[in-house]
Amino acid sequence: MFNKLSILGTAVLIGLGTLASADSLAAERSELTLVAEQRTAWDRNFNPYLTANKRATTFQFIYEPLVVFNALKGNQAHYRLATAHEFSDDLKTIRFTIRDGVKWSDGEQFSAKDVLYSFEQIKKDPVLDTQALADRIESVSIEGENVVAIKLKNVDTTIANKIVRVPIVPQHIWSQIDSPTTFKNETPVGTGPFTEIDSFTAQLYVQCANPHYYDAENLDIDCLKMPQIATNDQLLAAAIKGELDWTSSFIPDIDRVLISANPSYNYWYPAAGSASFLVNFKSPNPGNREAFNDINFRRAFSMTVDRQAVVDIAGYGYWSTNQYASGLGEQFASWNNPQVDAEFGQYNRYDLEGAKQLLSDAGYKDTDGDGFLNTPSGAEISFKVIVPNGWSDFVSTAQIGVEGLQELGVDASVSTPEFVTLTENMKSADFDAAFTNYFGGATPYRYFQTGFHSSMADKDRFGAHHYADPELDSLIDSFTKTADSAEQVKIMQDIQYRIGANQTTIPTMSTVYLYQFNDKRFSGWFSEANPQAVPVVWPDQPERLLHVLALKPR
Amino acid sequence: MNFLKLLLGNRKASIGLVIVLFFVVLSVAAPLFSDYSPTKRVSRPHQSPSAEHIMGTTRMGRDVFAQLAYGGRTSLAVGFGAGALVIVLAIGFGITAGYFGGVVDEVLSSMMNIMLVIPQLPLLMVLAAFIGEASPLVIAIIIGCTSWAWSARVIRAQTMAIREKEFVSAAQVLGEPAWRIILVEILPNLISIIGAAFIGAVIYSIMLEATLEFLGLGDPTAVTWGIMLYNMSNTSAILIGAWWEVIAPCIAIAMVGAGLALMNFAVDEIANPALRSHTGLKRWKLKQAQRKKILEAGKQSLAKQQQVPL
Amino acid sequence: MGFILRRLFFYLAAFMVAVVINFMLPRLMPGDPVTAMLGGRGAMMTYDQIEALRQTFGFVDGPLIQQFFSYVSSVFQGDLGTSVQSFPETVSTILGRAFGWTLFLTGAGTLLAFIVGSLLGILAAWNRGGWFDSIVSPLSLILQATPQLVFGLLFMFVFGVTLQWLPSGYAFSPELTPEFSWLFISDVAAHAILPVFTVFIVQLGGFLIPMRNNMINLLNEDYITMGKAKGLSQLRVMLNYGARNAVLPSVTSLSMALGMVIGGAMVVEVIFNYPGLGTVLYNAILARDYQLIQGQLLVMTLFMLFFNFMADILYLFLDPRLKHGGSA
Amino acid sequence: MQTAIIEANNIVKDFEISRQGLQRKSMRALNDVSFKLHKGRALAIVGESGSGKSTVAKIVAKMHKANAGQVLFNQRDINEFKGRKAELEYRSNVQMVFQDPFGSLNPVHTIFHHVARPLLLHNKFSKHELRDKVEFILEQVGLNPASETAQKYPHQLSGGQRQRVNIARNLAVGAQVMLADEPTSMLDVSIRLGILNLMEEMKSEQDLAMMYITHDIATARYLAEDIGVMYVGHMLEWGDTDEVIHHPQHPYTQLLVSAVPNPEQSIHGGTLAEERGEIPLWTPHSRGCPFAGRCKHVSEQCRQQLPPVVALSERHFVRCFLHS
Repeated sequence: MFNKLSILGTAVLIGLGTLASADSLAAERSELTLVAEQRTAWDRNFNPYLTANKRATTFQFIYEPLVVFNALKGNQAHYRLATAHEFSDDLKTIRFTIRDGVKWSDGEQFSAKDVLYSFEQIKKDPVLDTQALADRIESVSIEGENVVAIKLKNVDTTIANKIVRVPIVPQHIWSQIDSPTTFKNETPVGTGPFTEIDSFTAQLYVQCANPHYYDAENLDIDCLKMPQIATNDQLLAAAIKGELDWTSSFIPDIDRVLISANPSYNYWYPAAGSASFLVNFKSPNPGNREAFNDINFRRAFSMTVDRQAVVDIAGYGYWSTNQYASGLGEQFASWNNPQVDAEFGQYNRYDLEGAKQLLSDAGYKDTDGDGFLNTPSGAEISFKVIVPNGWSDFVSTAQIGVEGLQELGVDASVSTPEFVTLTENMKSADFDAAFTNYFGGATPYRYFQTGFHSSMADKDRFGAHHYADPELDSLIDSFTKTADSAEQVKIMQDIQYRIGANQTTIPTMSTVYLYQFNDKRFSGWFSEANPQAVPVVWPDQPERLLHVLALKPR
Repeated sequence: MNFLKLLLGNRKASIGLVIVLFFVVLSVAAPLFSDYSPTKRVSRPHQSPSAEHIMGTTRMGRDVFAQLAYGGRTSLAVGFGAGALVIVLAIGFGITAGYFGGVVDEVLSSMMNIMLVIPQLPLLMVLAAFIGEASPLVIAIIIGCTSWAWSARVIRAQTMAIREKEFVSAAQVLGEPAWRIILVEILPNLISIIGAAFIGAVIYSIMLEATLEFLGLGDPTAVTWGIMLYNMSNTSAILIGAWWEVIAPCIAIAMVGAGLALMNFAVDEIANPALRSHTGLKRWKLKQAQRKKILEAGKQSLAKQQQVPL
Repeated sequence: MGFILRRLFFYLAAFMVAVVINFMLPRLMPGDPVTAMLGGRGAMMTYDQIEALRQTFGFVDGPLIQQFFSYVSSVFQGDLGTSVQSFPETVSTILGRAFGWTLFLTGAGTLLAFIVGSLLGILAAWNRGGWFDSIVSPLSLILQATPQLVFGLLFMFVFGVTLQWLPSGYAFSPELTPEFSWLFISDVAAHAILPVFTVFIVQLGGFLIPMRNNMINLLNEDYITMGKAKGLSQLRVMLNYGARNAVLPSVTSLSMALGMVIGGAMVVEVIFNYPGLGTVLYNAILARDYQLIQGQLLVMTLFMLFFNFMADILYLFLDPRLKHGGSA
Repeated sequence: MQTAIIEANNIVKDFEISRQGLQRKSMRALNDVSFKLHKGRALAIVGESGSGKSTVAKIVAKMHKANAGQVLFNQRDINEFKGRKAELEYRSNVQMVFQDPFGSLNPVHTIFHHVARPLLLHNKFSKHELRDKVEFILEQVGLNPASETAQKYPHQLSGGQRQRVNIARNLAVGAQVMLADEPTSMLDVSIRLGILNLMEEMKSEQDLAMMYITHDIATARYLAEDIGVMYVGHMLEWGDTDEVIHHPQHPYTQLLVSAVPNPEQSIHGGTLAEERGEIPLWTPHSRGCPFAGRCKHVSEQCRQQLPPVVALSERHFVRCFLHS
């Protein structure tokens, strides 16, 4: 999310003396400078279980995952600590074959017992269960020498993605820790590529290669360097000076501000999830409810959204317009059902006149003379589009959308409640309209499931249109019950049709993964020409391990 | 009121008045000065100043001058509104404490003193954060409700001094009810001090509003000078080189503050003739009160400091 | 000493009010504080997990009054809780780290304002009505009426970004390790120039104007006239007779100003990304780290009270009437 | 002689002077003071500053409340005038002229306001009668031309004119009792006589009962039929003015009278100051005669007990052991 509020503040003129010494060090060993999190000060904390304040280089770089699923390549599995995984025939057990010959960074032998131990950990204390898996796993056991079998409570073919995000920790260390929830793990022991904390201050730390890394031959970088950067503006200033190699932050007008100032910099913004306006079918205000339940109104709403302006202005041209009637988005283009666009695409393109025509044909006119349209029954339409406070790019987007609605003659405005309040209101159907983002992923399943399954309406903001379609629900459910890809595509296309025909959502744009890189010191960067995997440096992107292994010092 | 006459008679005050009036007129009659809506895209993003957009455009392609003019409405309204709320509360607390004295005074004075020692900006930030999406109205109300203590203390002290005057006793002996003594006999005598406190409160409120909104604690869809700064910093206007977006609201805030300060400078001189120049006539009186005055001036400047550092 | 005791009692009362405000604020808010704290992270957590975190962060269930007493007792034991954003770091650790920078920044700015403001005030009073007075005095009032925000942004824009004369962020270069060396100290000084100057310029009028007014009042005293009549040099009369007496009230206001500025200079810290209390509070607010916000407000109140108390004591020395139980 | 309109019996008044924690320190401003006011007569109360003479007036004006003793108005305890209506009734009968002509008029209001308010409050005039009535009263107190004066603000008048406004205010109320607290002390000597004449006029023409508080024996003799001499909160000698001034019996009165060879000389200045001994601070715990410390005739008894009141004649009383 790059809608983080940024403050003014640029980084620093570095003392000339230190700059020189830093350069000479960098010459001796290859240091990759990255910004994987933005904070005001570093705390020495490498506890993988802490959601809030562990250093962002903990996952993947210290704790090697079992498998990395490459979302960009349809969830292709890159095996790491595991060498294979498979579902049982009834889809209720998933088995991981554990790699031989891996050592912990302290030289101890790594084995399936450590994996077992790690899964037992998450059952001990809910705080350790960062992936919320404990309730979904029946049991974990070792079969034979090196196979870990995880028995599930319910069939869920998408669960592997979560399972591989459980940190695999050394039993011989963690069994000694009394309170894993407050342990700071200052000198971590892991199986990942960078386990040695070389230096650590509140403003900078360097994390160097694991002497016992099993995949050392593919690792060409000596150390990771993490300068403390708090704001996007500081990051930009440091980037202009060429101090950073790998970042995933928001930079306004990047061509003008960064690339023109430092040509060795480059960027690639692959498509991520989508974002849409949605209306609340159960709006507490009768007039709004009448309008929102009228497909003509929803279509007219969709036709007033100037998607190109959203992309250009709110998104700095980084986003792309989302004109898929189901809101599918650019990321899932390969799953697209072209029939949906053929039939309903016209309602998802900017067409103010068409929208006006649609509404007047449907009987909307200004009956009370307040300058705004009323419903066919004469009720008043007046609503606020809510967006979380501080998500400034979304606020701009909502403002552009509202501008269109006002052109149409609809009394709409933007409101920016606190995130918590917004989520609460959306879950409890106590709102009129909203602008929200959606999950991306390797398949559109998570997008449809969280956004359109009626059981999710009161669970989070994504499904808060509160429109229930039992057939749609069963279509979505059926996706996890099959492992047959042709059937999966068929299901997805049916889902798209149902949503598109109903105009349940008002698709607006596809967001992007942010990724900038400095070509000067390293080569092998993923890019549009070399689209290996999602190249984001943030810790919730396991593919970054693949990326770091692909980089070569120049 | 002759208060206005006094203002106009002082050169600094007249300059201040003209500056403030300029911004008041600019914002009240904004549609006369700008053809653009402050909330509509009217051009491409970040256009530098030109004949068409004399102060350039924002990231959202909105006209900066239109935002400045329309934003002045809200910013000034918040400033004057919060200032008025401050003064009403300060008068309420100050006169009540000063006139009735005794236990009433002790309770109210403790309230004032406690309000004075709780750091205000952090408190406001926390309040605004907890309330969330603080609209200009909400900001005006929370500023008003947390900033009255200093003025109340000054008004209280002055009330106590006036209460000792014989015309108050005369009114009491005449049988005038307490509310009438307070409103008709005492209040008009406080006008200059209330005027000064009001101007101070307006300056302070405008500064506070801009600060809170800049920090992202306001309603980002509002059009105010503080929100302009917020949007400016949000879109990294400084780094992009869109200096017009930084300068315009900064100058407006600084100018209005300066105008009001000049007005207050005059009010200070009016209230304390010793600061202008004086010959013989009242010197003996001055001298008697001198030691006391200096210590009190110190005390007041302490209280004034409270208002200032933003 | 009755006066001191009475003041101490008052400060205790004020502190308790701050404690109550602190206690009530998150509990008056809609929604549960733990959910609110986690909300922004978008994590989908189970009920058990949230319950467990609630325990970890020290939110106890039970009647409000019981919660209140457990909160008060932990406050008086110096336990301000644990930061959510920087878990498991304690609030006290985080504030401790930031406090020194804030004290340095505001202390330097305020002291400078005190010295320069007092000197200019003396000169203005001496030339009352002259060109110096009629420029400097209104100007300082105008500066005082301009928010730190505006100065901060303008300085940053002009000197930090456009001219690139001075660093405009951090307290020192990230590449340096804090140590007692010329390199480090000069680096810290260079980074402090813009924020300190912002604090200074806004505070200036607060010292200049009272100093000028005090001086003008004093210059009418007979002993000044006498000093002049005795043929003492202007400078001597000005400094020895006038300034020495006029500066006394300013000394006490200096102490109070320090207390206030600790809370007031936070915007400067935010603009220049200075790692002091203001930045900590700002980030805590953005992250809705309620424990940290509360602790911060409490600590700022404490400093305000402390410096007020210092001012009281100074007063006691300056105004002997107070020693004999006059009203405060 | 007719019955008194105001009768004060043994009034005591304490003021708190400081408080430290639970300890309170008080001073006794009035101790066992009695007097009467009659219609058409004036009682002068003389004494140095701090003698409590103003406190006497303030108690009668219900600005302070006595700690003991009682004040009767037409035989009714003034504390019984409670509640808005009763209080207004009392106030419409008992009014006060203040000492400071600068402070007793509100600088922000016109003279018209000052005279009109009592008319509205106590006599319920209609608006159009009001103007005539105000001007009539202003003419009565010699403020001509009245219509012009009414428009003026206090700072546009001289001290003597302001004091006339104060008197006009009393007139407007139509009170039967006028309490005049050193009405001329802050005026230039040259205009005092005019004010005194005006008061004399009102006393006889309006049949007012008057209390004239002063430190100036000469004017007391000029205006008042009765006189009371106060010292440190005690009434030491009182009675017929001529009798008391010509035949002073209390050593303090003798000192006062002897110090005023020249009728224009006030007690404040001149010779008396040199003879002043320590003026005691009287507290509820003080004992004896307050003048004991300065009295030539002091005896041990004087230091132990407060002397009783001795009636020298029907119209002359003194509080001194020399006469018991």
